[in-house]
Amino acid sequence: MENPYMPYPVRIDDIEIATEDRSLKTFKFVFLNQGDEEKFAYHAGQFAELSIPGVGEIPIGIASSPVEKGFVKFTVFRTGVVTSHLHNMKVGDIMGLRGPLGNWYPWDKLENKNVVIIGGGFAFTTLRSSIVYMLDPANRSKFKNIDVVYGARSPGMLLYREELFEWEKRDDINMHITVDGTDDPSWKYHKGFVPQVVEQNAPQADADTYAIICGPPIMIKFTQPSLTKLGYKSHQIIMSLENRMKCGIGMCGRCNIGKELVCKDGPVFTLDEINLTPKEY
Amino acid sequence: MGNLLEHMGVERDRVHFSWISSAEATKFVDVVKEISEKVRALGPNKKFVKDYN
Amino acid sequence: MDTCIQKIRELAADLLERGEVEKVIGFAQGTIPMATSPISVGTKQGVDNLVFNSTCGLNLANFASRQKGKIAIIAKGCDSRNIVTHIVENQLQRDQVYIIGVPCNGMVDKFKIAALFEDEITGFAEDGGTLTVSSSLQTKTLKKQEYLRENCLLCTHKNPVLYDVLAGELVEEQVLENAFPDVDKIEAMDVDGRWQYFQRLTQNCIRCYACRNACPICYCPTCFVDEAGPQWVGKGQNKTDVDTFHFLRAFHCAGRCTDCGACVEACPMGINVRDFTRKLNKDALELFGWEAGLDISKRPPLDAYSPQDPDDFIK
Amino acid sequence: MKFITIDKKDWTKGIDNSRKTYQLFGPVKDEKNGCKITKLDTNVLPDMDYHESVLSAKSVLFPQTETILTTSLNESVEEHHVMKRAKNDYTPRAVLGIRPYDAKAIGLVKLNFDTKEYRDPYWCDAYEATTFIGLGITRPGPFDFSTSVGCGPFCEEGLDILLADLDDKYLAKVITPKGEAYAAACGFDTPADDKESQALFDILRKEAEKNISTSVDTLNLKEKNLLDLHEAPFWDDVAFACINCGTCTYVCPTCWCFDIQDEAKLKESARFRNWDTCMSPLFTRHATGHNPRGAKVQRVRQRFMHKLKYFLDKYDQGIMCVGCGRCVKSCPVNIDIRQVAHTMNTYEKKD
Repeated sequence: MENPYMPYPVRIDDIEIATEDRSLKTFKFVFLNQGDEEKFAYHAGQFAELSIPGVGEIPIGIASSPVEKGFVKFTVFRTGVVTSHLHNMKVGDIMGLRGPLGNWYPWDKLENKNVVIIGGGFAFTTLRSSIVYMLDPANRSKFKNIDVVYGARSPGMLLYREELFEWEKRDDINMHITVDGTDDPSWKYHKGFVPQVVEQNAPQADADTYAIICGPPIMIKFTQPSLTKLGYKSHQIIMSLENRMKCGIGMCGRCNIGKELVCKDGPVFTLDEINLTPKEY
Repeated sequence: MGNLLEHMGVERDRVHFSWISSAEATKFVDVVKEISEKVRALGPNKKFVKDYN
Repeated sequence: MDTCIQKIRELAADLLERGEVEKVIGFAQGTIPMATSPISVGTKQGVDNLVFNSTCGLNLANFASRQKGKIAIIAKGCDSRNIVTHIVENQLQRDQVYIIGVPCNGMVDKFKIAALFEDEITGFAEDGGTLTVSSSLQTKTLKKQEYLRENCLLCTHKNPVLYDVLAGELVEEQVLENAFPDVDKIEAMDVDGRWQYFQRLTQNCIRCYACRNACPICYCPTCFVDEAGPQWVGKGQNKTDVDTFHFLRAFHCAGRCTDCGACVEACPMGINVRDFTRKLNKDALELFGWEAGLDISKRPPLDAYSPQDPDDFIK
Repeated sequence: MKFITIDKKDWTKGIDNSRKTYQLFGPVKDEKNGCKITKLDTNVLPDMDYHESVLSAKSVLFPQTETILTTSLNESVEEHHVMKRAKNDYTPRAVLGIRPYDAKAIGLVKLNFDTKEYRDPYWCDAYEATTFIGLGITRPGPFDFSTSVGCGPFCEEGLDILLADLDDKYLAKVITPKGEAYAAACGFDTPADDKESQALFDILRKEAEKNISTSVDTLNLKEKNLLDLHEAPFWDDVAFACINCGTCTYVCPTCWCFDIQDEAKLKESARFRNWDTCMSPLFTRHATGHNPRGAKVQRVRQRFMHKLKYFLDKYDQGIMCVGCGRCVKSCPVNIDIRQVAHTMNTYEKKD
């Protein structure tokens, strides 16, 4: 990348409301310039800066999967200035995309392993990318059992609902979908918080099983003991962190946990690695 | 507020305070006219105007 | 040793020993000449670190609120006025703070003294009204009175206005013929002259916000310059943004500033930040007969309405 | 590498010659407050005798505010909303009279801006365009502890030319090809004997180093456990006086952290970067309001841990401090990095 601050120009190709409270939208971008898509080659677990000129940039996990071609997708929660502006943009608008940034889930290490994916709320984006990647016919045989625990506040707050229910029907992936609570009598999946569902449904750890966690700090904190109970060692627990970022390339200095920079050395760390750093995330 | 702006070098006639009831249409018109004239006399403001690039 | 420091240490030790307070907030000697550092002393042994001299120019009221438990605080005249302001503005309860009052003969202006030397100052000592300042090239004996900070020269509240105990004899307050000669000087300029004056004043500002953060009345949880949604002020070095910061901060100090000089003391670039607030202080006095931080039972003028409030600015 | 002498009578003329091909930066006396290292107007000479500058020379490569991208938001023009690199000037520039510690600091900052994965084009292009002409410090000030951090009053690291002030002339050690080019542009070409000159530099260096009266302890920092230091009980005391201003970070020649901001006016927008400070709570506050370093003590700890431990462990190039003493002098509450380093250096965890 010649100028790492220079975003690729992209056009908003589609906007989908992702949750019932409309606080999350999924944006589908296509690259304006030929060749940029190839330059933007990414792995599941990486993030990018969504860049709106005159407004600002936000680091967001890539929700589309490397096996999906022709576009990239991001699911964005409306919270600050940039995300609010983005939520008001229309299909056809031009903006920038800078990346891919950070490291990714250690796909080489995960080959021939059982993978347990644990996600909560709207941090499911890079996990969706990962699941689509693993389920791709070209890749599925590389992994052994795949388990997914995904929780949200209510059924309407689950991201990628249609895909979730499709995966649920498949027999090469074990889905454990949960919501904190619901009045819906037809709800046929779990009820309860992610840590409990993990404890009751995730497979016992053996040397060949790895867990990937991505979620709000509080969920990560409470899920760790559940995994430890199931026998997961700290090098088998892989987590994706988030911190305030600006440059995304390890230069602006704010996202560090100890000497590691979440934007460049992360966002993916094993619990082993995190245990060596101050818990400043 | 007017005092400090003036103290800092912003012309007094650029800032006006007025108490006009919603029923006082003529007063409103008069005040706006007066202000417009005064500000026009001062010319365009160059202070506290952001300029970049 | 200075009897005032002796007295401060005795009082602090006694308060801590009796359990009357959990901490004593005062000044410690700095690591370099003409520097002191705010310190919180929690044990009797620690009281020997407490000092008081002509370089205690920050305002300790800034360190008084948001402390747990009851604290004692060393307060010169201006610190005490800001403690009053904190009490009036509900940042502090009167019974949370035990005030060790220190009558003050003024703080020295470090920039004025530094300007006398070609190289850096390596030694500073004071004895009553005499200062002995040295650098590697020379030593000078100075009269303290001639090197006071501007705000100290114009101070009419050297004695604490509110205290539980005094650590020294009260001093005579000066009566000024004109309390605002500095403001008058600026007021005498024409409109563009004033604009140029303030443009030059802030030209070295690096927006470190030391002035704001040293200021005891700048305690907003989120300052307007830090607010992101909406963002009121640009964050760069554009002159308009720099001036907007200073100008609006001054407004927020209207009728509250005690002219303690902490902003000037803290500024690494030597900007006389007070030039902004002084005009407001003058207006507060002339329009409302108000000086901030004198009485815990009075509401500040911009916090209260009176039919007598001047209104000639409204047409 | 070669030595030349520059008669001070020729100084002004030589400098003026170089203005044809170089933009000059240097110390300029400020009416109020020491010196600034800034761009020199064509009629201004660098104030070579200055004894202090509140701000370091870092802004020559890393301005406090710098436009990085510009964009037109006007939908009627071609390529609207497509960001372009700002047109900054990277023609040759020379900094005159930079202090050796400031030059050394630029080398440390380079570790951040020029990495194997990414190259910051704004900083690196400015770096490549710049020639650093340093002046040895014959009388180090009382806050100078540069010798104890691998620098010193005649340290050559990062310099293209090192000057020694010999009253009526400068003796110049021309260290790099960039330095040679600059000397040539000035027309400074009176050769001096290599051996004698080097001997003179060595004497001057030793004499100057003798005058350095203060130091910082770093010897044990490397072997200290990072988490032990992080969780040590002394941080509350270190941080008590801190008012959370950005002075220490802004005056520091090695502090490189920055913020990126967008602004728009009418149909034009620009993206800037500004110096940022780890002392500000905003530095790390998430959009959700969660803040990993929300408390003052966490931020003060971050600054010193970064300089004295994280940097040391990460790059193995010493600590992130060149001993200029600016932060010691400018801190409104006199938090002294020498003391903090000492505390960290001697800390033993109690079980």
